[in-house]
Amino acid sequence: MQSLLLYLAVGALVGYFLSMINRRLGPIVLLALSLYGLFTLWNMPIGSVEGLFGFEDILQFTALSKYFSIITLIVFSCYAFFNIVWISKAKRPHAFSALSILTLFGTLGVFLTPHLIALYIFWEIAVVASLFIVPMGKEESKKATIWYIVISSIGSYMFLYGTFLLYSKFGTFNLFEISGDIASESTGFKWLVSLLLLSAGIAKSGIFPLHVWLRNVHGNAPDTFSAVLSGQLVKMGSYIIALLLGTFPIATMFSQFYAGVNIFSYVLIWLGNISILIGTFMAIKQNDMKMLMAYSTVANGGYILIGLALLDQVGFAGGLFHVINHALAATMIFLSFAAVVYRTGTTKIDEMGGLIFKMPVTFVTYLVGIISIAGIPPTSGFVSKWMIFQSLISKGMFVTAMFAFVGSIGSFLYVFRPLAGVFLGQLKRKDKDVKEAPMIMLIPMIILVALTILWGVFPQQVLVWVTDVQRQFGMEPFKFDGTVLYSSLGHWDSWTVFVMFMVGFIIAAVIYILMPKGKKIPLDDQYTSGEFLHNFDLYHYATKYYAFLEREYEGHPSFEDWYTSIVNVLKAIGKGVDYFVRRTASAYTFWMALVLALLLWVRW
Amino acid sequence: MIALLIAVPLAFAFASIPHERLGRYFLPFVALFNLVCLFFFMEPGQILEVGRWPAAYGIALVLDNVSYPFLIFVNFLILMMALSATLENRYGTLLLVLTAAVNGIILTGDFFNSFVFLEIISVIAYIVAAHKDNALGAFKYLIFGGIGGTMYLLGAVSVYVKSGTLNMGYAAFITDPLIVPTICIFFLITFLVELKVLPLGLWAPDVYSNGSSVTPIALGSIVTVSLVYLFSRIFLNIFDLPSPQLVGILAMISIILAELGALKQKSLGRALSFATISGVSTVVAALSMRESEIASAAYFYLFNDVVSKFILFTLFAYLGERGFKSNKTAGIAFTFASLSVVGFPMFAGFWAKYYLLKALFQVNSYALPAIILIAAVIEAGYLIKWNVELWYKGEDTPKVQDGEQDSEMENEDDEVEEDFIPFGAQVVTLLLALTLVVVGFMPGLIHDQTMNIANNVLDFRPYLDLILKGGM
Amino acid sequence: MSNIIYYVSFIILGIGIYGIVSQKNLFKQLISLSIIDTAVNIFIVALGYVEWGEAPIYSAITPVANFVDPLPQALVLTAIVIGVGTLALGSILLVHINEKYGSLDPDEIRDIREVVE
Amino acid sequence: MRRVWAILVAGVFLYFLVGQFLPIIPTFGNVDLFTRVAFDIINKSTTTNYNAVEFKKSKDLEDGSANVVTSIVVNYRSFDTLGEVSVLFCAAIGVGILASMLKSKKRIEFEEHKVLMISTGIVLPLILLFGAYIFIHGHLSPGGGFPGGTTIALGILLLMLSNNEFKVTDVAKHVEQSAGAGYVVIGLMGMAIGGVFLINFLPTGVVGNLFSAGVVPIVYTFIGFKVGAELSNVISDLREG
Repeated sequence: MQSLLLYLAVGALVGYFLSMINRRLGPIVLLALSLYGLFTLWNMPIGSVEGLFGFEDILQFTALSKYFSIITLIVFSCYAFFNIVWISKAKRPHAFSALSILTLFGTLGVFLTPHLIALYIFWEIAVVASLFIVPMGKEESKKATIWYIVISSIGSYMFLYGTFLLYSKFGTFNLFEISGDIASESTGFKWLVSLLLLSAGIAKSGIFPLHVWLRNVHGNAPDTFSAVLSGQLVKMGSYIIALLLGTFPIATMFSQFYAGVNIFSYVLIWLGNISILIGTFMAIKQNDMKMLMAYSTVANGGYILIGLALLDQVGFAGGLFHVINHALAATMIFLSFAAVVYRTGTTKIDEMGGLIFKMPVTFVTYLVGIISIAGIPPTSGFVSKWMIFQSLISKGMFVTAMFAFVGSIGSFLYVFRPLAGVFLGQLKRKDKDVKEAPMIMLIPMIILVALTILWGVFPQQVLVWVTDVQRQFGMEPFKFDGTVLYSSLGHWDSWTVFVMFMVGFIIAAVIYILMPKGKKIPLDDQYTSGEFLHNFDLYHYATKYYAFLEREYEGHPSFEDWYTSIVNVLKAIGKGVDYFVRRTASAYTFWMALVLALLLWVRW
Repeated sequence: MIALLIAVPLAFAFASIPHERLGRYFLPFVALFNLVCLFFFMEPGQILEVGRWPAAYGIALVLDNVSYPFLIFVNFLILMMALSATLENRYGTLLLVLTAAVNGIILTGDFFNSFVFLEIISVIAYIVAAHKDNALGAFKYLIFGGIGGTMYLLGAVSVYVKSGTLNMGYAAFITDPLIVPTICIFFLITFLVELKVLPLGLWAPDVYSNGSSVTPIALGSIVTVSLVYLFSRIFLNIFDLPSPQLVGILAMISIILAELGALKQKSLGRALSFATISGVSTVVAALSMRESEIASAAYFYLFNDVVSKFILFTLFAYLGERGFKSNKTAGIAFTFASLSVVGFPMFAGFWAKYYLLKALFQVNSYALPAIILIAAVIEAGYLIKWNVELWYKGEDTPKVQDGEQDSEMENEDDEVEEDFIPFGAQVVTLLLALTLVVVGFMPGLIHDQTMNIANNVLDFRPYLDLILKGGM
Repeated sequence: MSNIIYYVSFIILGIGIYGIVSQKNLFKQLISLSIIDTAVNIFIVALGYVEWGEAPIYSAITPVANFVDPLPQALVLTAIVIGVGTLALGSILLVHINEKYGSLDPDEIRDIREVVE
Repeated sequence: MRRVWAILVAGVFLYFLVGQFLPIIPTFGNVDLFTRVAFDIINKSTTTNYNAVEFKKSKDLEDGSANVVTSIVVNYRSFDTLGEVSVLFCAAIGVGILASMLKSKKRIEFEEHKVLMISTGIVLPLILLFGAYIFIHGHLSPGGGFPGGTTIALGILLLMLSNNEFKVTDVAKHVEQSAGAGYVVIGLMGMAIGGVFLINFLPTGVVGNLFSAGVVPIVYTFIGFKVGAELSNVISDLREG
C-alpha cells in the first residue's frame, strides 16, 4: 500500500512532465498505475498493516478498503483508457492528467487508512485535485466549482470537527480503537459525533440536503471526469457512511425505533428516501443528459444509504453491492456520453437524435448502463436492488419500500429520455457524418459492459467481497451459494434468471427479424402533413418529453435557490460590515466607546 | 550588540535622506545584515541595558526565547518585501526606519519605549497607507490610530505611577486585582485597534485595499507580527488579559463578520483585506485563551496567515485582476497561498488549523473551532472563486477540434508574454509558496519554534530573571 | 478638590473625543485629536507633581533637590513631538483629500466616492 | 443626533477615566518620590550610592546634567529620544512624499511687506542665536534640542513669510542627514568605547557648568539641528506643494 501510494504521488509529477512531451502519455501513466494498483490490492491479504512517511501503522487494509479500492481502480482504469484519445480535447492536458492521478492518490488513501486525520488529509487531497479539474469543463463549470468546494468543505469540516470531538474524548485518532468505547458516552454526544462524521459522506455522496452540488458539478465538469465524479468520487462518501455505520456499534448506540431499526439509521433512511424522490423527479426534468445522470446519482446515493443504514444481513450487503453497480453503470453512462459529446459536441438531448446506427457500441454501452441502473436482470443492478427490497419488505418498512419502488419506476422514465432523444429518433442533419467513437474509447466501455453482465449473472465474486466486509463488522454475512442468493423471504438463482431472460431475448429477436421493417422517412415528413416547418426543435422527439409529468410538480421548491438565497443573506450582512467600514473616524470612535463600555460592563 | 538591530537600520535611514534612491538599495542589505547578526552572532537569553543604566532606570532590550524567533521572522519578511515590492524612492528610507521600529518594539522591555516605537510604526503606517492616492483611508486610520496610541500612552504612564518604573519586568509586580485590569484596558483598546479586531478594525479594509505592493505587506504582515508579539508579551507574559472571554467573543465575531465582508466584495483587494482581519482575529481569539498549546498553534496560524497573505497581496498588487494566463508561476504561487489560507492538507495552513483545533479541543473549547471552520468554509468559497476566475480569465471558448486530429502539444507560450511582475517578486512569491509546501510536509520546522515561544511566553520567570540579572 | 487638574485634563480629553465624534469636517477631527493629545500631556505632567516641589533643574536658586517628578515631564516631551509629527502628517493628508474630492466633509466625499465606484 | 452620540461616547470615556482610572492614581501632588525610579534619577545615583547632588559642587557623577529632565531625555532614556527623533524624521519624510505627490503644484505666495522684510533681517539672526542657545544650554536650563530646533524653524518660517523668493535648499536635507546619523554614530561610539549602545562615554564634569554632562550637549546639538532642519523642510514642503 505504502509503495502504491508513493508511486501515485510521484506519478502525478511524472504524469505532468510526460504529458508535456506528448499529452497522451498522461493517461497512459494513470492507466499503468491503476492496473498496477488493481493487481497489488487484489492480491493483498486482508488485515495488512503498513506505515507511511514515517507514521507507523497508519495504513490498514480491511475488507472494506479492498472492496472500495477495487471499484475505484476499475473505474480509474477505464477512465484512463478512455482518456488516451479523449485527452486531445482537454483544455489543459498536463494539469488534467496530473490532477487525475492525484485524485486517485487521494481516494485510495482514504480507503486505506483508519486514522481519521490521515483520512481527512487524503480526502482533502482528492477534493482539491478534483476541484481544479472541474473548471476545465464548460463555461458554467467555474460556478460549479464554487458549489463543489463549499458543499464539500461543509461536509469535510464537520467531519474534522467530529474527529477532534472524538479525539478530545478518547485521545486517539484511530477509528477502530474508538469504536468500542463510544457506546458508553451520552446520547447527545453520540448523535453529534455520528452526524458530524457522517456529514462528510452525506455531502460527498449527494444525499439530501447536501445534494445540490451534483447537478452543477457533474453536469459541467469535463466529460470523462464526470464519470469519475459520479462513478468514483461519490463512492468516497458511501465509503465513509459504510465505514462509520459498520465500525460504530450504531445498533447498540441508539435506541430501537421502528421495525428493529434504530432511530439513527431511521433518520438516515429517511434522508435516503428524500434523496431518491428528489433525484428521480429532478432527473425526469433535465434536458441536459449529464445533469440528468447527476440527479440519477442523487437517487442512487439514496439507495445505497438506505441499504447501508439497514445494517442487517441482506440490506447492508445490498447497499454495498449497489455501490459497485452504480459505479460501473455511472461510469459506463458518462463514458458513453463523453463519446457522444466527443463526436457531436453537445450535451443537450434535443440537439441530438438517431445516433443508434452511427454509434452502435456506444448505444449498447448506454443501454446496458441504464438497464443496470433501472435494476433489470441480467445486469448486476438487479441483484442489489433485489437485496435492498428484500430487506425492506422483510422488516415491514413499506413506506421506504414504496419510495424505493417509485425511484425504480422513475428511473425507467428518466433513463429512457436520453435513450430516446440521443440514440433513437431521427438523425439530425448536422450529425450526418458522425462516426463511431475511436476504438480506444470503445474498449473500456466494452469491458464495463462485460463486467456488469458478468456480475449480474455470476455475482459470487462481488458477494465474497461484500460478505467479507460484513464479517469484518461482525454482522451476519449474506447467504449465497454459487449463483443462488438467499434471503429470509426466499431465494433466486441468477443463472436461471439469465437463461430465462436470454430465451425471451432470443424470441423477441426472432420476432423482430421476421416482422416487416418500419419505413424510414425524413424528419420533415413526420408530423407536418406537408406543412412548412419553422422550428425543428419543437418537433424533436425529446422536446418536452415528459411534459405531462413535469406539469405535476412544476412549482417545486428548489434547494439550489434556497442555498443561493442563504448566501445572499450572508452577502447582505457583509455589505452591512462594508457600510461600517466606509464611515469616518467618528463612527469608529463610537465603536471604540462601545467596546470600552462592554469591557467595563463585563468586568464590574 | 543587540542594539545594532535597531541602530544600523536607523543609521542607514538617516544617511539615505539626501540621496532618495539609496534607501531602497540599503533595505535588503540591512535586513540581510540583521538576519546574519541574529543567526550567527546572537542567541536568546541576552539583555542589553541601553547606556548601561539598570533596567529599572533606563531602557533594557531583551532578547529572549520569545523575541528571538519573532525577530528572525520579521526580518525575514522585511527582506522578502525589500526584494519583491516596488519601492518608490523615498519609501526605502521609511521602511528602513520601520525595520528599526519593529525590531525595537520586539526587543524593548520598556513600556514607554514600546509606545515610542508603536508611534514610529503608526506614523510610517499612515504614510504608507496613503500610497496610491489613498489619503482618505490613511486619514481615518490616523485619527483612529491616534486615539489608540493615546490609550497606550495612558496605560504606560499608569504603569509608571503604580510600579514606579516603566520596565515591563517590574510592572508584573503590580498584582492588585483592581488596578491591573484598568491598566490593561488601555493597552487592550490599542491592541484591538492595531490588530484589527473588527469593531475596532474597521479602518483596515480601506487602508489595505489601495492596490499598493507595500501597504498591505508592511502593515498587514510585518507590523501585525510585531504587534502580535507585543500583545502576547503584555497580556500573556506580564499581565493577565482583562476579561479574556469578552476578547475571545469579540474576536470570534470579528472572524465571522470579516469573512462575510470578504464574501461580499467585488474587488479582490478588499476581499483580501477582510481576510487579513479574519486571520489576525483568529490569532487574537486563540491567544486570549492563555494556554501554551493554543498559543503555539496561534503562532503557527500567524506564520501561515502572514506568509500566505504576503503572497496574495504581492501578486494582487502586480496582477490586479488580470488573470494568470501569462503568469503561470504567479498563478501557482497564488493558488498555493490561497489553499494554505483555507487550510487544505499538505500546506502549512492545514497544520495551523490542525494544531489549533487539537489544542482547543483539549481544553474543551468548542465554540472557537466551530467558528474557525465556518470561516474556513466561507473563505474556501470566495478564495476558490477568485482562483478559478483568475486562472480562467480571458480563456476563449473551447475550440471544437476534429476528433482524430490531435494537435501536438498545444503551444501555450505562443501568446505575447506580458511580464507584469518584476522578477524579484516572482521569485519571492514562488519561494514563499514553496515554503508553505515544505512546512506542509514538515510542520515540525515551525511547530518546534512556536512551541518554544509558547512555553516561554506563558512563563514569566525567565523574563524576570533576565531583567533582574541585568548585563550587557 | 485637589484633583481638579485631573478633572480638567479629563474634560479636555472628553472635549476632544466629542469633537471627533460630532464634527463632520475632517480638519476639525484632526484638531480634536490634537486636543486629546494635549489633554493627555497635561494629565501626565500633573501626575508627576509633588507638593511644594520645584522644577527639576539644579540651579543657583535650587541647588539641592526638592523637585517634582521629572520622568513624566520627559515622557511628555517625547509625546509632544510625536503629536507634532502626527499633526503635520494629518494636515498634508487633508491637503490630499481636499485635492482629490474637493471637500473635507465626509458626506460629500462619500457621494463622490460612490459616483466614482 | 450626532451631538447626542458624541456626548454619549465622550461620556463613556469620561466614565472610564473618572470612575475607574482616577481611583487608582494618587491624588494630585501626593506623590512619594521614593517609590519611583525618579528619586534615584534626580539624585543621579542609579548605579552608585546615594549622595545628595549640589549645584556647581558635585562632580563626576554618573550624569552631569543640571536639568534632570534633560538627563532623562538624553541620557537615561536616550533610546526613547532616538525613537522620538525617528518619529519626527518619518513625519517629515511623509510630508515630503505626500507633498510631492500632490497633483497641483501651487506654491503659496504671501503679500510682501516692507516692514516685515526689514524687521526680519534684524530679528532673524537673534532668533537663530536664541534657538542655538536653547539647545546648547539644554542640560542647564529649561529647553533643549526640540524647542531649540523649533525656534530655528520658526525663524525660517518668518523668513518665508517675509520673502517669497526664499526656498529651503538641499542643505537642510544634508543637515538633517548628518545630524541624524551623528546621533546614531554617538550611540555607536558609545558601543565602541563603553561597550554599550548610547552610553555616556565622555566625562560628566561639574553639575551646572556649560562643559559638563558628557555627550548630552552634543546630542542635543545634533537634535537641535535635526529638528530645525526637519521642521523647516516640513514647512517648506507644505508651502511649495
